[in-house]
Amino acid sequence: MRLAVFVSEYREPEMLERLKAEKLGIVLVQNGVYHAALKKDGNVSPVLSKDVEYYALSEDLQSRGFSDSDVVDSKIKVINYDGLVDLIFNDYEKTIWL
Amino acid sequence: MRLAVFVSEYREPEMLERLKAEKLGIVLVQNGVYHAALKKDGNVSPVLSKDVEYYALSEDLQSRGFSDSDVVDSKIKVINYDGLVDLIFNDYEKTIWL
Amino acid sequence: MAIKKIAFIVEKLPYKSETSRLALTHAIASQTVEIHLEDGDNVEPVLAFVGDGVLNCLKNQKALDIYGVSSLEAHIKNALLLDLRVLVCKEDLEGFGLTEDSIVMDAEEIGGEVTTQVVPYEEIQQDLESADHLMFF
Amino acid sequence: MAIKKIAFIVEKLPYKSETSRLALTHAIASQTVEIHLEDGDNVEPVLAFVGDGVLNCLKNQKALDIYGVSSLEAHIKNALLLDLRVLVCKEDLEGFGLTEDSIVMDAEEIGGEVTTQVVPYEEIQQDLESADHLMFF
Amino acid sequence: MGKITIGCFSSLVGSMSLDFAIKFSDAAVKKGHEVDLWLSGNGTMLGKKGQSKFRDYSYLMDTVMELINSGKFKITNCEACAKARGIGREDTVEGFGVASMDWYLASAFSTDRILHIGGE
Amino acid sequence: MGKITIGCFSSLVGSMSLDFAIKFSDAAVKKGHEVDLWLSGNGTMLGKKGQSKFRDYSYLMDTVMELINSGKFKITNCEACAKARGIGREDTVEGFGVASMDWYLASAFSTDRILHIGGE
Repeated sequence: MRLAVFVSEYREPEMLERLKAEKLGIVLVQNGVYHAALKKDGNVSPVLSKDVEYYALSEDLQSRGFSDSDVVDSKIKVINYDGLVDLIFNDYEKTIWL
Repeated sequence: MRLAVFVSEYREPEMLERLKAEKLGIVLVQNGVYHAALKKDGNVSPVLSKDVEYYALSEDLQSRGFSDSDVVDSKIKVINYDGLVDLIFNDYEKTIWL
Repeated sequence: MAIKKIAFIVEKLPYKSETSRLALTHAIASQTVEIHLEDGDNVEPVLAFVGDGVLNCLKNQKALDIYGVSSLEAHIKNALLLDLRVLVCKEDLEGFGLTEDSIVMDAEEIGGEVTTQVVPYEEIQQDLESADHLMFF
Repeated sequence: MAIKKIAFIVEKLPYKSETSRLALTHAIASQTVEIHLEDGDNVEPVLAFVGDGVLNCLKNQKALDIYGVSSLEAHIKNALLLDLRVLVCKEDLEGFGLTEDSIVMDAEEIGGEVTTQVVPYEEIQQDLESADHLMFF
Repeated sequence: MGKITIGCFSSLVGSMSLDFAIKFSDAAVKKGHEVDLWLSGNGTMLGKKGQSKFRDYSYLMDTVMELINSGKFKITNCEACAKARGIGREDTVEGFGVASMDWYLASAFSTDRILHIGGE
Repeated sequence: MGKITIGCFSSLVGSMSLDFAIKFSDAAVKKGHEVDLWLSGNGTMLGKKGQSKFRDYSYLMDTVMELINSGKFKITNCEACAKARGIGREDTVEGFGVASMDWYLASAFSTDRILHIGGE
């Protein structure tokens, strides 16, 4: 399956380690964008340690005081709501909100 | 100060490590009672590792399927709402709800 | 004529929010969904408890006596009575030192015939794959 | 004649719930509490940001432009404008790799005179001790 | 006998924090204490008229009314929080106060204990 | 063009999950997709009449009305969840549907994508 997992909190969701999918995308939204924009004690978030696609919602970064270029790893694609709609309809079949 | 800290969630509150008080009591309520009643992978919760007073709310244990005698450590006093009222008025001056 | 399979996955604790209660009530609503659909079409729900969510299944929840609110235990019994497939993650149950004796395994006293299935996470993952839609609570 | 000191400690993130917003609006309400009290009586608030709560203080929050809801940044500026004591935990700020440059330190552009104080947690602990009441958000 | 001020903030309906606040208030009043209960954020929904008594949802109004009638219990909704949600005075259960946020601080001024239930 | 069914469950007002659901719906409808939005738990408060437009509180009704008028957007409150909170049909904004929980599953049956926003 092609599965998009929304991470909406700034802590590592327990389920994330377990979920498997042919194509897996992690979409950082709401407080999930802190994973994309901050290091803690110098370390990037463990949420970013998987070999999957990463996206962060631009509107939620900016609301919280970050700019799109503040993402800590270039593998994270910054997208807006428009891009998110396309992503869900074109690139993934199922979604999970954590 | 004499400080009663309410723990209402089943995860370790970050602040707990930091709070200092002459007399410190940890009151496990709502989902906080899981710290009192469960071990995870055989270990008691790190919330129970402090040298302070511990209380767990009987009504919240029982709502979740536990009996008062299910507490994993005898240092935890099981109290009901009546006892909690007395505790707050008689034994502590300030409270924090985490 | 089609059957759409929806997986309701519960990983939240029972009483902090309404989340897991709403999982149960929505899964049970599959019993009446036919009236909105064409002949022969239907929805097939599967309920899976994972992570902390397995604690929804504990026996002897006194929420109704104490707080006047129906227990998750009662909701799970309803689901079994209505022949829903109810899965509980074996690894997570064991992680809490719990066994089948600790949880709601059947609804015999109200006439239920199916039982809860304690299964390895791998089986739940297969249900996620085969479901048409996922709802995480 | 008495002054009661209330410590408002914010450890939640800004936009997931209303929690930190309500901390700010209630702390600011101390400006009008006198009308309910005897002459000479008053409430003295202190606002402290700790843990993840320090992220409420980041500059350039665009919540108003994007979601139509006032930013926590704007609320903190209001608090400074009204001469509230605003403390930010130094260790937590540094843990995120942030400095005074990253956060709201003053409300000069709206006429504020006091500034945010970045202090070691130990100082915040002292405020918890000297406060008459604690409110954790 | 003492006085306690409880604040229930940003409480989810269904979170059991309102249930906690009411059960605690009931126990305190029965012991002869006075209780001020301040509802803010989503907690203001407790004051909405016409709530239904469903089994899947804790129904607190009977106990609240008993408490109000005891004369030792004041319950007050945050005016702005309620209005934002479309709950004006005419939509608020009789016996509930409606006030601005300084009410909570004034109550805190003259109380023996504060139990501020924040969280989410 | 496709259809997406969004469920917003147990959402705190003030949690930004409703904001997310409405902004996403708006973007989807503008691209020509159809959206069904199901509100359950505290999410049903979005349908309450008479909400005020305060700056400290996101006000979504203008966008919701535009979406309803687009003809490509259905928004439906869970009847039981709303009633429990004292929000009956007469108290619900015009244009909102009110239905039992099987509505959500029926919408899920015939949709291309589900975005179920659970959490707390």
